[in-house]
Amino acid sequence: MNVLRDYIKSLFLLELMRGLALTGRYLFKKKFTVQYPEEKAPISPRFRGLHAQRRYASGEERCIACKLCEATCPALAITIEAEPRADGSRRTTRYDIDLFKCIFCGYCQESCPVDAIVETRLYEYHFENREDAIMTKEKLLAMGDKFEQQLAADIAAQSQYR
Amino acid sequence: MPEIRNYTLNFGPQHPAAHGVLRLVLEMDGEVIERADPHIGLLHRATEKLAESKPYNHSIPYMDRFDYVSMMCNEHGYVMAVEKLLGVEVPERALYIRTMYDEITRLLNHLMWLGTHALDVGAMTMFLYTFREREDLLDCYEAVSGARMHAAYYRVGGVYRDLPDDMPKYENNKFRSDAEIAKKNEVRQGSLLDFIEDFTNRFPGLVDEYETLLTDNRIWKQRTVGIGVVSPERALQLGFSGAMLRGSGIAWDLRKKQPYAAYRKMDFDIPIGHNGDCYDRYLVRIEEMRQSNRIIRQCVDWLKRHPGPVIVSDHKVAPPNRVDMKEGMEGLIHHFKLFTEGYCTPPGEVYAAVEAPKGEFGCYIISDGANKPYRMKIRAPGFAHLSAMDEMVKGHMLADVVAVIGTMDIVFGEVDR
Amino acid sequence: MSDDQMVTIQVDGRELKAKAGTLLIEVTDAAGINIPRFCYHKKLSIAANCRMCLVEVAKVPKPLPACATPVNEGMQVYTRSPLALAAQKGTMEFLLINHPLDCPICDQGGECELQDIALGYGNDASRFVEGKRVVPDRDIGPLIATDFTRCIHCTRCVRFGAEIAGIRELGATGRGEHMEIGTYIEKSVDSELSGNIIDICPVGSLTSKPFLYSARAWELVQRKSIAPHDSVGSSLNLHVRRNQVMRVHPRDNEAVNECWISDRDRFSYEGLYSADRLTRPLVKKSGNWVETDWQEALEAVAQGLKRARGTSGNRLGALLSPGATLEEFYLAQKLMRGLGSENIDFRLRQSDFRAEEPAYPWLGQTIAQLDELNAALLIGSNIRKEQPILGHRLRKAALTGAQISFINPLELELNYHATQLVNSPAGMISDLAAVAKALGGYGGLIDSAEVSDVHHRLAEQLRTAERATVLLGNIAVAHPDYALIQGLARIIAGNSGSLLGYLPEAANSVGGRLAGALPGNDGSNAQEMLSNPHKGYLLMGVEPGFDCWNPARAMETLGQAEFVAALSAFRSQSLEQVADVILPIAAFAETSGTYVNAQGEWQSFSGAVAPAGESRPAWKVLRVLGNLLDLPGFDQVSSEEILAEARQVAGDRKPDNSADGGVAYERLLAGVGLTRIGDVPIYALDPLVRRAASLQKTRDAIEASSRINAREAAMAGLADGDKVVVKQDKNSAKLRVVIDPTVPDGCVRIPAGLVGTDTLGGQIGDVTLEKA
Amino acid sequence: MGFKNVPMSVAKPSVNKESLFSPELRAEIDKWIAKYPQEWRQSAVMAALMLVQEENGGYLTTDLMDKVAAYLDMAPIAVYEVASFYSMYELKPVGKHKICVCTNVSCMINGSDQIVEYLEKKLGAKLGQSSADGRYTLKEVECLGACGGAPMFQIGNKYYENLTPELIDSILAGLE
Repeated sequence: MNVLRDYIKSLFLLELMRGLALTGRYLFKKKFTVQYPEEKAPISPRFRGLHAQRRYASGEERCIACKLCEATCPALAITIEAEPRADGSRRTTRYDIDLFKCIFCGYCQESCPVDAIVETRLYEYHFENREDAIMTKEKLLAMGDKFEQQLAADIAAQSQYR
Repeated sequence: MPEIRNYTLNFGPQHPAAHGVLRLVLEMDGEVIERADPHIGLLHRATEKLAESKPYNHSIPYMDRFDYVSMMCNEHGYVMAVEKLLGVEVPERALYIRTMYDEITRLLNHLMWLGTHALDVGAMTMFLYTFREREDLLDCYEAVSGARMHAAYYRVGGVYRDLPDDMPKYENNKFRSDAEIAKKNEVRQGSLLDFIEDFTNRFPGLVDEYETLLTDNRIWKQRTVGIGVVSPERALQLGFSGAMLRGSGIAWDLRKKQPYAAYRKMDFDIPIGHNGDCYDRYLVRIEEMRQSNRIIRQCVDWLKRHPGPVIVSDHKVAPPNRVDMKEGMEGLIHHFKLFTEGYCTPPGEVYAAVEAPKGEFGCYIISDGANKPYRMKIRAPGFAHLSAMDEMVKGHMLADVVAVIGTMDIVFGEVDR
Repeated sequence: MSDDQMVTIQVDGRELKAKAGTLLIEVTDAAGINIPRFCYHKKLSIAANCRMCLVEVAKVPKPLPACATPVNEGMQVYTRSPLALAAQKGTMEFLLINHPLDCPICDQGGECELQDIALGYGNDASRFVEGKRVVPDRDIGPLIATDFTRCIHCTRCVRFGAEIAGIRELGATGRGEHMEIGTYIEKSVDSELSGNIIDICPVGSLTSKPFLYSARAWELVQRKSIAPHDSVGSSLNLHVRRNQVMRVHPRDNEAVNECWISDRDRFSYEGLYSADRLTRPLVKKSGNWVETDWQEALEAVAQGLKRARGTSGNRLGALLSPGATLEEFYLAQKLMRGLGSENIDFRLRQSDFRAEEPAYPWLGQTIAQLDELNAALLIGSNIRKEQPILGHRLRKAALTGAQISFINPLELELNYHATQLVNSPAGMISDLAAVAKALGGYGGLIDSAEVSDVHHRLAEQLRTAERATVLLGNIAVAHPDYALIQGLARIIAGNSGSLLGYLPEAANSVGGRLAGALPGNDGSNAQEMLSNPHKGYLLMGVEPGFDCWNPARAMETLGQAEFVAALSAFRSQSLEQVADVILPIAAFAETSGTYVNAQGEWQSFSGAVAPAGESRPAWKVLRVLGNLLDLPGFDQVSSEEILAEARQVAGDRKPDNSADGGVAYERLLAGVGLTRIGDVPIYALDPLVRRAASLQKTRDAIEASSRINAREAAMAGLADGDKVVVKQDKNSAKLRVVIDPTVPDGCVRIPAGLVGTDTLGGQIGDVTLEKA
Repeated sequence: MGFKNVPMSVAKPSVNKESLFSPELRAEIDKWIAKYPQEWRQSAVMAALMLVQEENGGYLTTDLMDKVAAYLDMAPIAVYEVASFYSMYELKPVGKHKICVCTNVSCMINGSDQIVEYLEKKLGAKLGQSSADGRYTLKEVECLGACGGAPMFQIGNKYYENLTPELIDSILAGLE
């Protein structure tokens, strides 16, 4: 009996038909695909995208050149040089993140005692030459200025977890 | 009569079915493989050596990059080894989170394997379906860690942050009606755990769909049944682990044999095969997905009922929270020292292993009492599996090599390290 | 040490033997058992005020501070018992309550004892919620940055000041929570050893100002080196980041510098990165300096030297800096001798070469032996500023009762009791003769000396002391009657049973002699070379305007030469005036080499960073010059090879101060009118120090001035701040008058080596002042 | 702080000691100096400061402390340390009557807080301040060793014990 059933199954391609029926059903379903770039998938506030440096509301840059991020960066992507500024405060004169080295682990953001270096939600960027892959202090601060609202909101939202 | 010589074929490393950077030198007698010689090392990054020059915590992100489709399981093996060295007691909630994410990772890995394996063998649709499910799971990754792949979420002493109470949502756009978006966001209204719970409700049905497409499919069976047969004895001798071992009928699973995290409290079964061929291993993995789903459900249930800390409160090992760091001198000093020097472990050696999706992922650390390992060695399952390549493909056709590579579930991040 | 003084104690179950009465922390330190501490320092007195080193001692109800507990027989100590740990944890919590949340902006972060011990012994969370105290910052000078809010009151700096530096300027005022470390009134902490308080401060209260905020401890790579500014040859650790020396720390060397270094050694690295640094070869083309490549520059030097040499090597002369390495000395003299010239010298600040000098002059004893002296007579030496570490050693001797006396043309600011015989340079000779006479010397000018009580007392001190020494310093070397001084010193030392010692001027004054960088038979010495124009000169590391005894004459003589080649690490106005080619050479920290210090110790070191720009180590430059001039024996490929060769030439010479002396020399310095005393200030010694910006801001970096005492000023009708024209020989300079009570009558102190005094003549000589 | 070397005297022969203080004051200080071995003449610093303070109307100036330092061959900072440590030395001008209220444990238990409060109200000056007429200065001090009579304060050289507001009124009224 079993043999006969298997024969019929086999002869009429039943298992293949079942498969085709399944795919056929999906053919008429709403598409799951996200229409990137116009449509975007949701992004978590914890997202670790391109870096930025933040400022205080007064416009003063937050970074105090403590170099914790430089020390903790597993990929040694961060280079900082610092000196006393004219007003005696400790500030960076150079803050470079080499995006070729960076592994986006988020340790810099975790280590920063003043929430200066952060990772934005931005994941769409490209370079046209190799120098562009170095995020300089100016670029980082510009990023921070651009996304400050979002960054502040994300940090506030995350404060209960960290 | 002209002399007949074996033909030597170079397979990979650029071949789409070579799973990354595998290079096989195949000696062929016509279509039949006489000898297969895998060449490895094209993805070697000296991670083990690198880890010896960094404080313990700095190596966690590199663990993701071993088997880059089962990221958190690698982290788990590493942090477990360090915890064992330090003698740290991990909070229970963290253990459940780890268990849940290990299983999510297993699903991610098996979905990836299923999609690509089927694609290699000729079934295109599977790939699209599995990657659809992966999308949801990667959202879970992103929701806790901020990264969809290289999470760096597990930490020595627990996990970095607790599970979020809300999920990010789709924004309205011109491509879909607001009603459609609202429907998509329905599952995202609650917490991450609600989102995962919804997934676990849907998932068994989806696995059924995969099975509809493959399990009885004659072409799939023709390509996998009786291919790459490994006897239970050989499987043991070759150092197989995971589905490769269980497919040959040996009931070995570290989650059962040496329970870690919260597996002791989980109710689940381990499937085993009979014939040790590619088809059996396929069946084993499909069943593993169903079992993983069971475990995730149990974890979700427990986690919903048990809030609590997710990382040890000993700030000599884990950084203090932001408020303690910004307001307390002790907190600041510990934060500072932890991120610059890290912590020192007592001298000694330690081995800790987890049942990663691909098999036993172990981490062996020798400590000389410094803040970084004196020596670190990773036991990656893929390496042992790949070593059996010659044995498994000998006598098979060239096309079967692809099936065998697929069934091995090779990822070069962990083989080359 | 007899056995019965030894006691056996148990520390954490380990049996340790120690001398009875030794402090517990010394015993555990020696055994490698770690006890946390802040206030204890092995070189300072015991304060026991930080309470961090509390340990449990059996049968004692309360924990005891290990730093103030002497060991006795059968003592049982537990450093990690619950009681001890609780005590340490409690102490740590108290120390942290008032500590500001400064780690991220504090330079000490990463190398902070407070952080380390908090991590090892403290709580991991703070219970303190009240406000923290704040202490205003004080400006204590250009070298040390302060932040006294961070202070934990260990008082190491206060004790260092009082006990080591001999400056009781820092103190702990107020009490309880209001206790503050500081100077109370706003003033700078001036000491030639002040930088050491940066090292001993366990927190970030005292940090290095030049280094401020520039690097973190974990970024720095530590490389060993030897200090290049005095004949002590202190052991240094250079801290290097990205091929740049970021700071200098002492390296413990009990036999030489203990654990201290002078500020000059610590901060001179700043000069390496001054704007003056020469990075490419310079050639003078029709009166203008043009940067060029090595090929052209080296060939220009080779051609120039060949042309100037003509047929006789004697037309060439070499003047070398006494701070050059032994290897450089060796190759330079080899080059000159290869060219047939015997005119080689590095004694640029010496004017009187009449006396025979010992072949291997040295301190006459080891540096550590200075601690144990019972009496010392220093002739023409401001040892505290010339050789700060030796000054510290003498101070140690003085504090244990040694009779130190000075015969100087200046009253020194000393930090211990000493007899100072202050007289004009000419008077110094008379004083020396008198002391010699008191000791039974005779002949020449001794016979006519008038001996007073003080001379007798000095003589007696030396004669009766068990260990006594007579030391000759830099002012003596610069004295126009140095031959006489040497002869008299030799008689004084001989007749009193004291050791005669030289305080070599620079890092390698001893090494220069061993390498043979002295004029040979019929060769001219530095003075002759700088008075009688030669056709060609080779200068190495010399700024003729600042580094010569008589800068005006040096400039004039060099200006008349046909060809002057200079090897220099820096651009220099005086060099550019006289030279034709300047080859950039590596400075301190950039080259490997060897210094021989005052106790005759050969100390080799390797380069810590690459030479700046295109500059090259001088030994390489000299070797290539040798090749270009087709001289044999210039095939060395490493400085070690040169060292081996030089060592062979030096043979197994032992330090030896004996020489045929005598006092049968004519007195050249009459000392009738005003005599100039041209000492070299501590921070004007060599080209590197002169460019160290922060050192130049200190009080010790005195400006070019003409300093006279009030009596002389009144006689000349001058007041403080007046401008005067100083005339010496045919040279003159316009300087400000400073009333300085340390200058004796008949003298005017016009320091040498400074901008403004480089137009004058010899360091010691007759001058006239005219109100401008 | 105990320093291991002998007292570091910083005698400057150029300073003429006789010009520092009046002959009477010098005689007083010399009496104290005579009580110690010659090399420990700095031990007289506390007494000297006390005398100088009295002479100066109850407080010390940096200049006076420098003079004491010079007179005793001490480093000025060593004198500052002593003067700023002990509560009986004043570094700022004070009122004619200095009321030193003990607030240490025994007195606190016996109500020194109320005493301070009462005094503050009565004099119109907080602790550490002087009353508007400059007659009184209120000062908080540590234990004066009269716990048996707590709460207490000291005015001039006299201890007043078992204080109550009424007693305070009468004490203050009794002062010149």
